[in-house]
Amino acid sequence: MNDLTPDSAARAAKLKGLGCSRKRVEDVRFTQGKGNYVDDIKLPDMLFGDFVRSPYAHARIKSINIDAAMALPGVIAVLTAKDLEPLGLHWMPTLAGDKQMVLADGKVLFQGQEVAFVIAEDRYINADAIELVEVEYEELPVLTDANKAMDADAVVLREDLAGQTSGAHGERRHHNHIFRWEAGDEAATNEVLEAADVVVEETVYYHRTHPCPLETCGSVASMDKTTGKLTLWGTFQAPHVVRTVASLISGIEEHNIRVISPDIGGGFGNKVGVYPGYVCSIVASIVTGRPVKWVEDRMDNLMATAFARDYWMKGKISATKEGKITGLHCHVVADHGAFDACADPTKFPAGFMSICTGSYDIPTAWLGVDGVYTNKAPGGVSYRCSFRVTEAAYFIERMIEVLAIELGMDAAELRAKNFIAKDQFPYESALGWEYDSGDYHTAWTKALKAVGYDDLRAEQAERIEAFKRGETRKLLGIGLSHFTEIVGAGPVKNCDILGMGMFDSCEIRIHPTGSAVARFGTISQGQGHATTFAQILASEIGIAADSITVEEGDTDTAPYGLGTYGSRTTPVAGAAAAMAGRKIRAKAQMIAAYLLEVHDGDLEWDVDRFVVKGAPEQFKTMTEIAYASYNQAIPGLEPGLEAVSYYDPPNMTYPFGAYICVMEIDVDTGTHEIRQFYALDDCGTRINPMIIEGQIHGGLTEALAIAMGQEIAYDDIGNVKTGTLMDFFLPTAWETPTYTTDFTETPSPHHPIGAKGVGESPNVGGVPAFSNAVHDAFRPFGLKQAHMPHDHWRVWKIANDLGLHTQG
Amino acid sequence: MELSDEIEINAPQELVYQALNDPEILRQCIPGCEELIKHSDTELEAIVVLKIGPVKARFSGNVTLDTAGAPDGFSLSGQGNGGKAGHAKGGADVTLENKGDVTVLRYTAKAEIGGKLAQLGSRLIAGTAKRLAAKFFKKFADIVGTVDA
Amino acid sequence: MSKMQIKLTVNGRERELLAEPRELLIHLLREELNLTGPHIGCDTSHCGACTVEMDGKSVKSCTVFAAQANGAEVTTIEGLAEPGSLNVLQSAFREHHGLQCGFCTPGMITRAHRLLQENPDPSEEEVRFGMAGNLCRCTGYQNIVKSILAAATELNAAKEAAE
Amino acid sequence: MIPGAFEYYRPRGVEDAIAILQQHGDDARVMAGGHSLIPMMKLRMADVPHLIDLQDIASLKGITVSAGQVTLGAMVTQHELINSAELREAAPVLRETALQIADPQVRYCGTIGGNVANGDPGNDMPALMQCLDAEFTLVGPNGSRAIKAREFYEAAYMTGREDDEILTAIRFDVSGAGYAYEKQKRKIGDYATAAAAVLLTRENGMCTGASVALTNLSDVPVWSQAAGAALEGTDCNDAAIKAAVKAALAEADPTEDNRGPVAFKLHVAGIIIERAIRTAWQRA
Repeated sequence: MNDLTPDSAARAAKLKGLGCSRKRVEDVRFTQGKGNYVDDIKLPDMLFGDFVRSPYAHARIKSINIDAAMALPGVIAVLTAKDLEPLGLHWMPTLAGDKQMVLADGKVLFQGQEVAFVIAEDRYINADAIELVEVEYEELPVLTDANKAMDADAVVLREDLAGQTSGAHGERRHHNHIFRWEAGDEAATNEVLEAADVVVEETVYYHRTHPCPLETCGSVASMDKTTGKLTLWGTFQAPHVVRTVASLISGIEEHNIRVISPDIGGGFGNKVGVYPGYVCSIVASIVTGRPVKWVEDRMDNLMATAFARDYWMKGKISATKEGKITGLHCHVVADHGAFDACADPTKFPAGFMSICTGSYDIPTAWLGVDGVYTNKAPGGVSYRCSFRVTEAAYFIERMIEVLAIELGMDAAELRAKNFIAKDQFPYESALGWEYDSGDYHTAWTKALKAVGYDDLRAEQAERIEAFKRGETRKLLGIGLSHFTEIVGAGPVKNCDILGMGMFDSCEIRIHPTGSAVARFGTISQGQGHATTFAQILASEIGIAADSITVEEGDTDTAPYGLGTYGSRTTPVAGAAAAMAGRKIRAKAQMIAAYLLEVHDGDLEWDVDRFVVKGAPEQFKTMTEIAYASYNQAIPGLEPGLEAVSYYDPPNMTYPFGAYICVMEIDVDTGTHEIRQFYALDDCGTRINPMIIEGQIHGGLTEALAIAMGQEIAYDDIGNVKTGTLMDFFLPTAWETPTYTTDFTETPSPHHPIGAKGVGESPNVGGVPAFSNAVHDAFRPFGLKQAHMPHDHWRVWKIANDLGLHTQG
Repeated sequence: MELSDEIEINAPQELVYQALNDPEILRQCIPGCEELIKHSDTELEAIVVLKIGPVKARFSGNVTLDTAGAPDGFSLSGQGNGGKAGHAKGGADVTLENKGDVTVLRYTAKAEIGGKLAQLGSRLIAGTAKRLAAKFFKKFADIVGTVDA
Repeated sequence: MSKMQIKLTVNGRERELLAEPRELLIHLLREELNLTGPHIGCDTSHCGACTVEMDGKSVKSCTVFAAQANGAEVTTIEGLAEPGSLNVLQSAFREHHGLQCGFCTPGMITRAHRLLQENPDPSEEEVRFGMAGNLCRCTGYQNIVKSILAAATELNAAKEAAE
Repeated sequence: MIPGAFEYYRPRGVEDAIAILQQHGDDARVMAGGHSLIPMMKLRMADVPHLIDLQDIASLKGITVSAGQVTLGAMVTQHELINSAELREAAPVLRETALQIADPQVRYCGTIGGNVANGDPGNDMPALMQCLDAEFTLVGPNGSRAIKAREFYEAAYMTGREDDEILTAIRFDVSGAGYAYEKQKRKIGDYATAAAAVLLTRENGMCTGASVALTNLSDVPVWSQAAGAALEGTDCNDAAIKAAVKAALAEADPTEDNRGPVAFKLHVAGIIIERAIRTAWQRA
């Protein structure tokens, strides 16, 4: 139906396009329990597969006896590496150019490693059978300390790499070395550091943690032997990449593989990688001719699927006496676990760690990263951050703080003094990035004012005095963080995953009656794509968002795309939506011109219609145009109204933000209370403010968890000490504070609608804000650096080491 | 995990030392010990059932004795496998000091626990190990002391 | 092991089936009765994604044996509203953006339903404490709390109007 | 996570349950709320071939307050403890403690009997029961016997209950004492890093009765007679509190775990005990 409302603004509001806090279309299903997640999939005759896992972190496998398991009624098969070897599937390539055992081949390298795959009629029989598989191990020395991995006498972990002096990313300098990756100019940086008025040196450790989405990983493989077609449902953040990888390693032609990501119960990076479970479910289905489901339990998920972080970052930062930063030197020892299965663009084995100059104009810098093997699970995914950006942000935001201490300057002032100025954009960083846009000073000033920064500092000073007088045992910490993200991977010229350029795609089909379906190469894990993509399109093509169906996740119908992670969806697929929309509009303009009997150039776009310039009563709405495209023969034009766009972004986008956390810390118990958290985000053009706010809340809560207690901890012999949610810290509503959100809006100059991506900013900016608050509380007593997570005992230990318990 | 303690045993050092090498006495003293087979003077094989509340694990393992310090002390090391519950490895140094009719036994023990027990039961392991060790030496002192008496 | 006859009322409907005693209630609901609203998140009763109502209590159905539920009255998310409609809580979660990936949502809403039965006019603090058995990884809870408080207000207004 | 198979029993009387225990010995276990046992079974740490569900035994239910005594059936849930009006009157410390156990869902299932009988040093009710000087009723093949909470706990999971006995009821005297249960934990659903139960009687500004007990600071709950003695006869001044804390800590013997090292736990325990004493004294 044509909307005859004459007022453009009123018509625009009805579209629910850009800027509208549109309610989510997904929620009607989800609130009724009608989501369709992997474990909800049930196929006739479906079998269940699960793993026998290693209790040892490092051991040789002397024998595997499956007889007792096979004797259990209902057990169909037990696969070991020996069974996969003839198929060439006992090892698989990782996203990082390494290879990984699918099933333990001769030895195990981390606790929880997949040793055998049991296939049974149901999961109860399966669980019983797993207990019956007898594996004889011979213990080997365990290496869990990344800083000792390259010691001369360190135990050899990867015997399969014996004698290989180079890997996917160049030279290997030791049997446990994976790669050295560098950016910037080390010699120049060293010169600057030597000549500087002030240099501080600090080791900043960003501990090992895990994305831990509430839904674990899983897959259902169904091989139809009559058609030769494999259908694979799974928790895939990048379904097309999975299809390509599955084709490459199985030899099944790509058109014969259909990968479907159904609803995904949170991803946060955990569901980017390819896991042995996926491979084994496929093999099992091929072997048995029946559908096979594999779903992890929580311990499996925390022990064996992709971890995040585990970066030992040794930094030096130099400045003039006045506080102008002159140089930054950073060397990282990156603990990659037993296999390098990082999910990064191929040319970036340390992700975008080289954004570690942050929001600051640092003229000279160097970054070197050494990846090493240890007896821990493989992975190294971007847990709600774009490829190591959270490590980079945490590093620089800690270095700024220690520099401020050294200089005796206020840390807020030191930041302001060194921000890249608005007129410096586009800004070329010393480590090689071109920041597209930013206005850091405006955001920072707004943030400081919003929290009453000067008053907070005054209150803190009073508190310290009161503490010294013995009137209180609580300290006040003011945690500052100004971060710059680098998202939207990425330009095909330098970003690829397994050779696939990191473009993304949108295909739109307008129906004759003026509604539409749009398909994307991405996949939502809760970000609300079905809602927001329709909003972008609504603004571009003048069809109400409510009339646009968005589909993702089925490789048989969706155009090829690289998936959803690293905050790339809006910058890349969102841009593809806008560009596809513009193609639609261009054709629509021709159709309207034909219908109105004017030249194309005589028309102008007005929200949902083309209007004859100077004759506002003459117009054709998109509804009319859509109908005409199907029922009128228009000379020179094909019927129909469809468009596809594959968008290769010219640059990354650089969202930024200013976060301030005010925290009360009980010196005696190590407990804390977050009194205030203010988060200002600038993600460029805002598509759906409600969803943006929701993303910020969620990301901040993950940041809270990471900073204040969440870790994957190992003991000396490689036992995972945090394998259940009793010990792996996920905060509840009770531990989570209320956040205040705010924004500035600096559109990206190169993105079609100026949007930059926001989902990961709160994790990137939040972690330093929380951590800096802890540090700041103890700063007056001499604390420079303390490692996360800041759980009760570690905070207590800070106080104890500073002698704050002796006076109490 | 490290444990250490000392206990006075109402028997002369020689007897205490002998008892420490007597599989039958050891079997009686080791909490949950179902079997203890002596393969040689220094090699033993044991099956021990460890029960912590609802958790029951049957460990089978080997113990090697180092008798070089006899009769003033000795060392032992061993490892055991408890199946799905996990595995353990450890050792102990025992010294005996003769105080007339009484012998002072001092021990320091080290243990590494792996697998599910370590992952899920870590908060209970140290306490339990301490109790089990205490139980062992109490029983040992009782038996050896009684023998003497 | 032998199966046993299990009889229970689920979402108002009497169901009778054979199950192993050890079968977990969550599996009975999801696998036998195709009620896939409640989910398994943590397996150890920490996350609450499997929350259902059993005999007037919010329970974590991954930590209840089917055998224990024999004779019980169970309500899942699927039974909270008339088919094809959203109840006040479900609407409030949508209205206030109280969910993202939707995985925790059925357990969250089922728990909130019971919370409001027992405390129809809770404070924010009471909501946070009363919902502390349900984990959410996406939302940071702020909008969940807002949704529940809004639902309480609406339910109370409706009750007042009816009186 | 899938538990091993078991035979399931739901007896209607205590005697029936005991008969099953006798028949299967070590292979049988009773289950109350199941929230300690079921996760262990799912993790395949616990293997229970014969599982006896106590939910149908009517005699194990109910809260009675009469003649100055509180009697709790073993199957009374934490949720019921929290919501009982008469209990809130007679022993408000139970509500205060129960609210700090696990989370709402678990409290609907978790029972007082399971909590005290399990013998897990992380459970909160054992220390409180010692603090209250409660008495547990154990019923076995040879009838019923009573045992003091203060004598019940031997080691982690090892208690004075024989394998063929069932803890059926808990009894303690109503007291008007000032009370507190103070607990530090990492998050909702966690066991205590340190927790303390304190009851103080105040007459004419002086402490005439004191009871102090600790949770998760040893492999058993710790009732510190010395701590109580340090407070009795004083006006709970700073020195007395300091002495009581010192006495209680002398009996604590925590072990290192993910919650932190021993020194930290002892330090926090000291703070928690002091807070509990001050709160209890204020309420006395």
